[in-house]
Amino acid sequence: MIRIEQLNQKYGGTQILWNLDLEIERGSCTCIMGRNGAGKTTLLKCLMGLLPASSGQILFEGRPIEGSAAQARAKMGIGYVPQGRDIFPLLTVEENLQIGLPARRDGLRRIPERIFELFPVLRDMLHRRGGDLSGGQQQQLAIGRALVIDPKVLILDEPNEGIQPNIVRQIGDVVMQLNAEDGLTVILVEQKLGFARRVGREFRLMQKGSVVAADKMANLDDGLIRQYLAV
Amino acid sequence: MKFLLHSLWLVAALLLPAGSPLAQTPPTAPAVGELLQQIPNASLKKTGELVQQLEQAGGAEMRPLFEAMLAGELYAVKESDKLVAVTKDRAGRLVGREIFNDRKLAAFASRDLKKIRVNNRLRSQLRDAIARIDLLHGSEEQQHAAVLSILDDLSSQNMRLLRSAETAGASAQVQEVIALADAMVQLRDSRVLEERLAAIEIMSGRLEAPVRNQLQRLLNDDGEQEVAVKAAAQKALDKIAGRVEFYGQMEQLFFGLSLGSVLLLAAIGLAITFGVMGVINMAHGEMIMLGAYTTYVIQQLMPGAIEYSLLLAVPAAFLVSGGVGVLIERGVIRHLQGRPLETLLATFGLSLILQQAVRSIFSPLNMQVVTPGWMSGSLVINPVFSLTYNRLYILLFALAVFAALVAILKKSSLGLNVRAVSQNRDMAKAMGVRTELVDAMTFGLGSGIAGVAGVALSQLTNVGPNLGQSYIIDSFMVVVFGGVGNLLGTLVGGFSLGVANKFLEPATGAVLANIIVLVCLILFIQKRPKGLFPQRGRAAE
Amino acid sequence: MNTLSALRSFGQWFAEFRQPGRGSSWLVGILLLVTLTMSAANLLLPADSPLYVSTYTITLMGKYLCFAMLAMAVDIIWGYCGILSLGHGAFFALGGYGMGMYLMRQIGDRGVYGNADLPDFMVFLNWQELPWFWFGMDQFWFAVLMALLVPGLLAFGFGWLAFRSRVTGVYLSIMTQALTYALMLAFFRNEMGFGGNNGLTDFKDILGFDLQADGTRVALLLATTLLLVLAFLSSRAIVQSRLGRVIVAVRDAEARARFLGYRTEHYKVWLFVYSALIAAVAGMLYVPQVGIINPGEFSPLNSIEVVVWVAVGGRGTLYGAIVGALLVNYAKTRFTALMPDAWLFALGALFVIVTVYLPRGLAGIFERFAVGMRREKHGEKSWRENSGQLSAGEVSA
Amino acid sequence: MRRDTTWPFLIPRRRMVDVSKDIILYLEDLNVSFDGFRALNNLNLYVNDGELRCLIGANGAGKTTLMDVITGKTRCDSGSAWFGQNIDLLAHDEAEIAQLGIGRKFQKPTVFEAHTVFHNLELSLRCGKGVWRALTARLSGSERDRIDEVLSIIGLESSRHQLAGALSHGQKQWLEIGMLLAAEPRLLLVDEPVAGMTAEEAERTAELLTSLAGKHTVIVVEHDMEFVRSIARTVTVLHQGSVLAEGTMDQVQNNRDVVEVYLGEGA
Amino acid sequence: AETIKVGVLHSLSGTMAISETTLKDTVLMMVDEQNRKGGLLGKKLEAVVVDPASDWPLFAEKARELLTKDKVDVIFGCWTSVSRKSVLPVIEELNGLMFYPVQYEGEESSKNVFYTGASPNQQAIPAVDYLMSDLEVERWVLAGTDYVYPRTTNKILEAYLESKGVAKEDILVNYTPFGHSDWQSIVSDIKKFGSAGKKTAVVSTINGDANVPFYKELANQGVSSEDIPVVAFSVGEEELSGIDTGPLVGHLAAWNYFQGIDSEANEYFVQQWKKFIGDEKRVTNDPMEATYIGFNMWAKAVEKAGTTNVDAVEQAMIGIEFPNLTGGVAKMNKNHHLSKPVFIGEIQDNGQFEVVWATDDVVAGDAWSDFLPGSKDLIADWTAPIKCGNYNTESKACSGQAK
Ligand SMILES: Nc1ncnc2c1ncn2[C@@H]1O[C@H](COP(=O)(O)OP(=O)(O)OP(=O)(O)O)[C@@H](O)[C@H]1O
Ligand SMILES: Nc1ncnc2c1ncn2[C@@H]1O[C@H](COP(=O)(O)OP(=O)(O)OP(=O)(O)O)[C@@H](O)[C@H]1O
Ligand SMILES: NC(N)=O
Ligand SMILES: [Mg+2]
Ligand SMILES: [Mg+2]
Repeated sequence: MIRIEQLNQKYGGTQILWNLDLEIERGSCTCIMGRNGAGKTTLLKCLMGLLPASSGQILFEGRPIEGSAAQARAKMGIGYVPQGRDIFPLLTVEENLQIGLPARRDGLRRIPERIFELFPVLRDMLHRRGGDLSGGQQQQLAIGRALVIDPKVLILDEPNEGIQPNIVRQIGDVVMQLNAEDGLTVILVEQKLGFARRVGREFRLMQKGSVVAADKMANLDDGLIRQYLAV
Repeated sequence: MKFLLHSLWLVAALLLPAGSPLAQTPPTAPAVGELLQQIPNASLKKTGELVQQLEQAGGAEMRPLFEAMLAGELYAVKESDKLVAVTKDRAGRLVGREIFNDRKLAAFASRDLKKIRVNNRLRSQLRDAIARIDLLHGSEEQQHAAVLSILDDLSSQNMRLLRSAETAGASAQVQEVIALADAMVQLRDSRVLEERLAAIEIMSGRLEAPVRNQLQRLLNDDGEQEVAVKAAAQKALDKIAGRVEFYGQMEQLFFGLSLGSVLLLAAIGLAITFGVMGVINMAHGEMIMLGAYTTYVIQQLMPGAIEYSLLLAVPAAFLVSGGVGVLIERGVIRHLQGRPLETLLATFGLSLILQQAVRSIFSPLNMQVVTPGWMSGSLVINPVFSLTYNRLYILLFALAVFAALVAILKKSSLGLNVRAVSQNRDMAKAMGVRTELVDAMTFGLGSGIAGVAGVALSQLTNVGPNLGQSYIIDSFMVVVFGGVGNLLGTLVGGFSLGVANKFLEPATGAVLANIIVLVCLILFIQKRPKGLFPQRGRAAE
Repeated sequence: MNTLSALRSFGQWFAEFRQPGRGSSWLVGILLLVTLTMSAANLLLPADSPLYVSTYTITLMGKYLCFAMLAMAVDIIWGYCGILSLGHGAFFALGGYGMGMYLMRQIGDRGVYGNADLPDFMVFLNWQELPWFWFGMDQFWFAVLMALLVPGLLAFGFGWLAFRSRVTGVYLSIMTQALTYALMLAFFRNEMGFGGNNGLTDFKDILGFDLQADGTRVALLLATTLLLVLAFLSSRAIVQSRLGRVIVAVRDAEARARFLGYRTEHYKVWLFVYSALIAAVAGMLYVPQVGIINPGEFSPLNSIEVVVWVAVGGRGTLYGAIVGALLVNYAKTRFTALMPDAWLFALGALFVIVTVYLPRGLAGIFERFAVGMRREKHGEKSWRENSGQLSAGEVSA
Repeated sequence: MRRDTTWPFLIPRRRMVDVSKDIILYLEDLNVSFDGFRALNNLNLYVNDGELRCLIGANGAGKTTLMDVITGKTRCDSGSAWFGQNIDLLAHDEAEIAQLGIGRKFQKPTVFEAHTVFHNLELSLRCGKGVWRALTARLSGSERDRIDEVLSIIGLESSRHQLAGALSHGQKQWLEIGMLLAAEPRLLLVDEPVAGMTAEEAERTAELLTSLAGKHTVIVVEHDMEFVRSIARTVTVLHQGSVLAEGTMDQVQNNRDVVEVYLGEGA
Repeated sequence: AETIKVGVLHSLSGTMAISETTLKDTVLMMVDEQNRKGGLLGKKLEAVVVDPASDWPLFAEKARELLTKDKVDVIFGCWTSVSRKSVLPVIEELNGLMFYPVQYEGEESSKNVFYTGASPNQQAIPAVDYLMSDLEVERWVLAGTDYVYPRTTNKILEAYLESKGVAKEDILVNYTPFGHSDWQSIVSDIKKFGSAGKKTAVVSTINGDANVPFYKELANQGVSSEDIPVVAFSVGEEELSGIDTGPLVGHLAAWNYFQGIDSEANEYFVQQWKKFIGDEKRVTNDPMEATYIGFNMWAKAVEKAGTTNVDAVEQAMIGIEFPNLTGGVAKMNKNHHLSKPVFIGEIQDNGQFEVVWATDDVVAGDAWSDFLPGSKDLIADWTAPIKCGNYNTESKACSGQAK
């Protein structure tokens, strides 16, 4: 589904990603982990096209996409839930959801019911400003918003940061459901081991801008954790 | 020499075939021809006397002559000293027509014609003469106007005219004014107390200036002994003053709204480029200027259709300014993504360039934009209260533009996309929004609307290279006062600044009013640091 | 990995080097050198010597330096504290008027009407006596005091109101613009007693020295240079002190600074007053050199132009502001003579090109030059772009 | 309009908070509403001196708002807030409250992006915050040591000269905690400190906060239950702007209401 | 020098460009013409054009530049009084020579400046005389832009009107800022003021840009020239070219020149101008004639003096005569002001003026008004033995000249 080869990225002079390789299979649910500053967010932004890579290749369904703009990638079917949620604060919940409609490939111009089935709370909040929602509601909105464009791949960057436990659970359930039932490919950045273990089926470990380990989630052992996640 | 010409003309007139216009519609008295003959070579003073004699000799039939003279269309053919009315046609040719029967004549060359000079004094004389003619022969409206103008001069001769008009069967409206004139004469001439009091009763509350002036004179007149008359006059005058005061307030309100509509028009485009997009657009004024110049160009291109030129100018100005706006966005602003303060610098540079470009292309002089007939003059509600059409239309136009803009931003996906992009560009991209297109369209829209404002302003003020500069500061003030990013704020802001200014002006003068409004604005912002309609919620912090 | 750590340590060194204002002492040297040489060349060389510097050039230089000082004043609050003042011309002009009033009183009975008590413009508009606010202005010390006190108090009052109510961003900018606009309209009024549109002019001498004399002009230039250098040094001291860091902190995260215990409004007010005073001093030096002060100096467009100088030079670096002011004004002088019909095209294009291609102004090139480390430069740029996003929110919010 | 117009140099230096009754924070009947929405609803809360108190509650329960009220950011509609026996928090503004010794870490990490990590800490040091003081201030040796110490605690020694704007999200979290430490406040309000940290880092943060308790009073808001469990002595649960439950972790965890609105089944 | 340099100091950008650019072109045309005639003293003339950009301090700087860097022999320049005041000290310091071609408030006479525009007694006073005698005006609105020219002119007019027995309440004075564009209230006030039963006129010293909206508002509120005529001192053919003059027919202006005045010289001048500027529609106006006269007088004076030396030319200038474009002869007086005829014209719908009144003879420009208390005793005389610009006939001394 997604294949990243020899990706390098720099913020001006400082190189963040170093010859990074990554492969994501169709229908998988991959959890990317690594310490603070390892470059996870940077990787996802490169994937989404929000940051230019300085070299390397990104293949989406076999086609190179590193030249295309973020909006084009959205239309190809990459949905993005950024770290910190990035809700449009002054738009209503409904408007936040509507934004993505034109990017749908099937031409649907109404917010799909499915979203409200997954997140009933959004229906109640339809006419409130996104910025006024609480953190947990915003997170649900962010996921819902990404789903509006009917993505083939869903990218989630630390979706549980600052979210109350029962909603964390709920989000986990939704992600698993999407992955299992709708066959959505999921890429998830997560720090909390518990959640990662529960939701993810594969893992990739990052350190200093490179992927240093990749395997099934079941094989994530204490050794790896100590080596790459402990401080 | 003169005598010779004179006799020649006489001979010619006698010899003229029956088809000759003068022979066909001969002015009633033979003297008329002779008088007409003298006009081309008369001094201004002499012309005045001639006009007087013509009126007496020719009566109502002289109206076309007087009209042509008043309109400055009266010429003499140099060779023959024959009088003709000449106007320019669409192509700029001089076309003549016979004065008394409107028959078309061949086109003239300007060197063959001599203009009959008219001055101010002559013009008022002509106007009076026409009024007298109209009183008897004119339409109802003309009669009404004529009677009103006679109120100024209630000579016995004029009163006789009124009498005959009355007997000739004037409409009720005209009758009423004639009755007023009668009352004024009564008050002036009568010795009978009751009659005079009755006259004052009729005059009481009337808004016509001569009525007021007569009452005022009466009060100031030490020779007037009748206490009751003076008291009644005072009462009548007070009543008039009350009504005048009321209409004065109405007028001020209209002035204020009208000024507000100008501010609104000037600011509304900025409310988008600056308010929504966050570009400190110093070239906004120049977008207005481009709109005004577009109006000028349109009028140049279609000199025959001045009446419709504005209707065409509105979309044209939108396209021109909007197009330039899109170019600016694509060429410059786009490179300044995320550096909003720097847009100030670039757009300032652009405004200099645009100003100088206009100077180079059109010359530094003001261009003449013609006001179409339907926008000239005013809607007279009563003698002390009238609304000028241009201001009225501009007020309506401003509201229409505002409504259209709100509709676009609320109903189309552009509005939603613009707001999304301005709140979080990256996230909008990630949602598939074509941010570049949205930016260009939005800037184009804001600029285009500025251009449309330019069309309206061309009807009020100079169309010159400095047009834009005079509005840029006010525009920013209005947008900020209303609350950045809030269109309704711009509307309310514009109108309240306009009205405040106009209500202060009578007391303080234009300059001080402006200063006071500015100081109040500064103090107001201390109370509401985010303008009239601030963005609310925690997101705005 | 080795190169990485080398880069890192270089970055550390660079970050410390890049402390605002540091490493720009060269500017002081050049300024002093140039003006001293020019002065000597004007006074000591004969007029026909090829190296002779004309009084015209001296006066021009003096004017540029006044503008440079004004630009620096704007940069201190805009570049360092993020307060974009679109009305700093007001303080400049008030300082100028203070000096102008003094110079006006020095004319004494040498005016056209020979009235020792009243300036000419008052005589022909039938003023009977000197308005109260003109009293004492014939004393140099008092005039200077007033020329500092009035703009200082205005800045204090305005800043106190605005910063206390937390007026920020464009709201503040437009209010400063309203302030200078209101002052412009007020000073245009002849009733104000400042000569209306004509302003104050036809000065004869200052402190007893003939304003037309070369010596006086050179002295004025030197005084301007000296004060500019002083203002530069003191401003640099400020921005390099902890105060300077608090100010930058206020610019970037005012709420954070407040929760650390800083009364940010006090910092802003004092900085605003300081900046206004520098602007006033610039105005005071400007008037005797150009020979006129009129309400046009209050025009908002003038103030915007100052901001443009700063942006061209590179905001957030004191020397950038100075260089920007000198360059733009020199360009203006040259262009208006070389291509009087088309100079606005050139100047406008200059502004556009600088913004698009030199995001950090001339100082940006200079830094690239001086540091020679393109990578580091970019490193910072990317961060700046991010912070730009922040302020974009601030503008549109 | 602000009620006081006193210049900082006129304010008596650092008034000591009186905690003779062992309670450092009294919050009584607090009400805050935004456009008719009640964010805090008759809230009562007492915090003992030297305590480490955990504050949990659903998203939108009003935790951050509560901190806003304590630190002077948000004015409450009614109620009272006292710092110790003698200081009425409602009569002070943000800067004064900070100077009184209440430090705060924001939910969204906020640092001075144009400054280096080092200078961020320098600006946070506990010292005079007046304009004049700032102008004349020179870093003393002990202050420098203090900064170094904090740097090593937060693990950013190697980034000391990096601009804070270029730090990653998690690094900014640490830096902000470091800024709190440097300020040595009496009362620390810590809003979601471990969001975006690895379990390992969270553990370190827990250790750090526990070690601070005693000398300082700490109020922590966090959604990470594991983390809360590891540090908590007393836990207060907020719900819809008022206190829903208070007690030890165990008590709270077994409270039906809390489970229903917050923890969820099986947590 | 191989050429004689002529400095041109008129704003080509900024607010005044609208008026001043024309004068720059006029000077260039005159220079061309003179060169075609063989130049002066056997040398070609060379124009040095700079742009002071409507920025008053810049005027002073540019004047200094022209005199010291370009070493020009004469400057033609300035429009607004403030720009003239700004360059005056420079011109005097460097002993330059300047010709100022615009009507102004008077109260000045410098050794280094020749004033070829009208002073108030050559424009304002005759206009008021005309209104009073011919139109029997009894009530007066003095409307002006708030700056020194209107202020002074109106002061003079007030004194003059009062001396003619006009009551104070029959005079309404109103000032507006530069570029004022919202005239609704003021026109409405004028209407009210004029409806008191006495013939009312507006004497307008409204400056340039503010006129278009002013006249538009007058027309729209139905104030016609027969009801309340407006006589303007700053509205010429060029200003009218930017206005739709249809509704303005009959309003008045007072000048020393109108394009429409028939004379051979004028016809030639107008044709020459249209050809030079390449636009058949361009018009001429009074300040252009003043430039024309000034330029030709200077040329004559240079030939008379045989040098371009400022002192020599200055002395040679006095008494020089040159034909007006309107017929008759203009003469440079001892006070550096001209003697010129005064015309009152009525606006026509083609944007031209029709002369309705003219002085019988030329009027000598007065540097110091007789109607201002401060200056009624002052005269200017640049010939020996007085040789000063402000000689007090009472105290027999030149005030302010104690250098
Ligand atoms: N705008 C920027 N400019 C320069 N450097 C940056 C920028 N953004 C991030 N970095 C650096 O890039 C590195 C990787 O950051 P990134 O945000 O990708 O980390 P992360 O793995 O997502 O960390 P976290 O778990 O804390 O979110 C960090 O060291 C950070 O300092
Ligand atoms: N400035 C504001 N304007 C409008 N509503 C606000 C504002 N600040 C807070 N709220 C509302 O008040 C409620 C409480 O918000 P608060 O931030 O205190 O919650 P919280 O308990 O900190 O939640 P979280 O755990 O998600 O951070 C929320 O519903 C929020 O929408
Ligand atoms: N001199 C003038 N008209 O300013
Ligand atoms: Mg991250
Ligand atoms: Mg919170």
